Amino acid sequence: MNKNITVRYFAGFREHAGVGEEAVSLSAATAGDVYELLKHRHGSQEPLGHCKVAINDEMADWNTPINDGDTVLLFPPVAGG
Amino acid sequence: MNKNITVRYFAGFREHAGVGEEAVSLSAATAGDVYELLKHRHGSQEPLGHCKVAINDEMADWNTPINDGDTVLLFPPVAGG
Amino acid sequence: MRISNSAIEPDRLRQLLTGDAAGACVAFEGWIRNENEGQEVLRLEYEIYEPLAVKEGEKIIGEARAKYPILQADCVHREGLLEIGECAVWVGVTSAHRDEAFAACRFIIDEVKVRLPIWKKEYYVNGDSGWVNCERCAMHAQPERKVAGDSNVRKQCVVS
Amino acid sequence: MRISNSAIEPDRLRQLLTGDAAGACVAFEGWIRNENEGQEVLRLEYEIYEPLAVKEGEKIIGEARAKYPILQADCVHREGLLEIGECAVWVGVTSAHRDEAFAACRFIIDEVKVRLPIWKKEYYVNGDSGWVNCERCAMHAQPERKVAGDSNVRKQCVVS
Repeated sequence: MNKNITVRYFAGFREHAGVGEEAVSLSAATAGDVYELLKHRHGSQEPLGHCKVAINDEMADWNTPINDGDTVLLFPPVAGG
Repeated sequence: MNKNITVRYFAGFREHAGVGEEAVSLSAATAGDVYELLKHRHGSQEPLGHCKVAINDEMADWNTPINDGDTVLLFPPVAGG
Repeated sequence: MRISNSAIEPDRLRQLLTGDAAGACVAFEGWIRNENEGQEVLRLEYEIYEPLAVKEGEKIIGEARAKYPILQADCVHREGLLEIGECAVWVGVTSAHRDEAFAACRFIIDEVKVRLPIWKKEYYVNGDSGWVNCERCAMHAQPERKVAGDSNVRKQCVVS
Repeated sequence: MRISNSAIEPDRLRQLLTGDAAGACVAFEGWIRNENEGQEVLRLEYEIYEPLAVKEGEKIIGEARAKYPILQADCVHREGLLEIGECAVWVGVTSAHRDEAFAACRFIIDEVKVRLPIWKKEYYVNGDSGWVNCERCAMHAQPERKVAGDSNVRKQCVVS
């Protein structure tokens, strides 16, 4: 069953998607599924382990379950400092 | 044979001697001898290894030979910072 | 933890950490330098997701406090376009003795660099640009550059 | 390496280390704190033999440059009477990456504290005073205090 979620893209992901945020309907069980199913949007070949994810403004794991109405933030590899 | 040297005292040594500098005549072969022979002036019971010595404004070892006319600086244990 | 749109003022920030019990203060500053991995850098752009950067930064500072007996600690990170020589990040720590201040300052900057949702885009003298640390991010985004030798999508190391 | 009779200005000193190749700046400050080994400290007095302190300080900075690939390094130490909260010593190091700046800054302050001809006298709230690190220095200098329990001639550790 598809879930209606909001996805936010950052940095290179945002540049590739051409938008910072969009509403999508996906058959995703986990955050990792969202990343995989949206490869055509964020365009990244990075392994999951290089990237991070947050759900509803909380840092999450790639195997965190996704619920209808969630906002999923897809973070490319970070580089602070 | 005695050597005529100038001795300079610092910090606690100076406070004990009551002077920062004095001319002395000592039968001292090394800097260590100067320290030992002037115990009644600097008043210190510190082992030599805790203290430092300079001769004519160069850091020296306690076994550095003393020459007539040298200026010997006796340094109590240091505590910078 | 704070994200700043204007120049970081290390002197003012350090003064906020003072206290009569503090005997040591260690401060780290990350400055924009003119070179990375052999390419001349013109300027940098930091993109930050502020809500989580602040939350995660506070968490890191809390971890530092739990790990080391320090007195005060703070971190400020710049956002937006920065020129060579500008301060991108400041970390300051005070403690009674210097061991803890050095260790905690190092811990905070190390964690900030790998955990905060902050991305850095380098603009090079040769006209290229690229997101640091992002080897295969959005590989299809700029096909004309891929043809030109992938110079902007290679693995890049952190600036400082 | 410089000895200063007036307040150390970390902000001004740090600006002297800037350069386009610098990606990291680590600064250490030693502050006068209000307590040492359980005794309340009122103020401190630093006595310095400047000619050799400067010479030895320059040597330490040279050793740091030989040991670590750093860009700039400097150290300033205060002399005379200092109040709680004042900055007694400042060490600043810049380098391309942060590893070297942290390591060299730590190396310099560690060496400065044990090698420079600098002595520190603490003045306590209870009226006593004592030269730090000088357990048996001039033991006969203050016999009235020896009788009162040797509180001012015990082994003392370095402030920060």
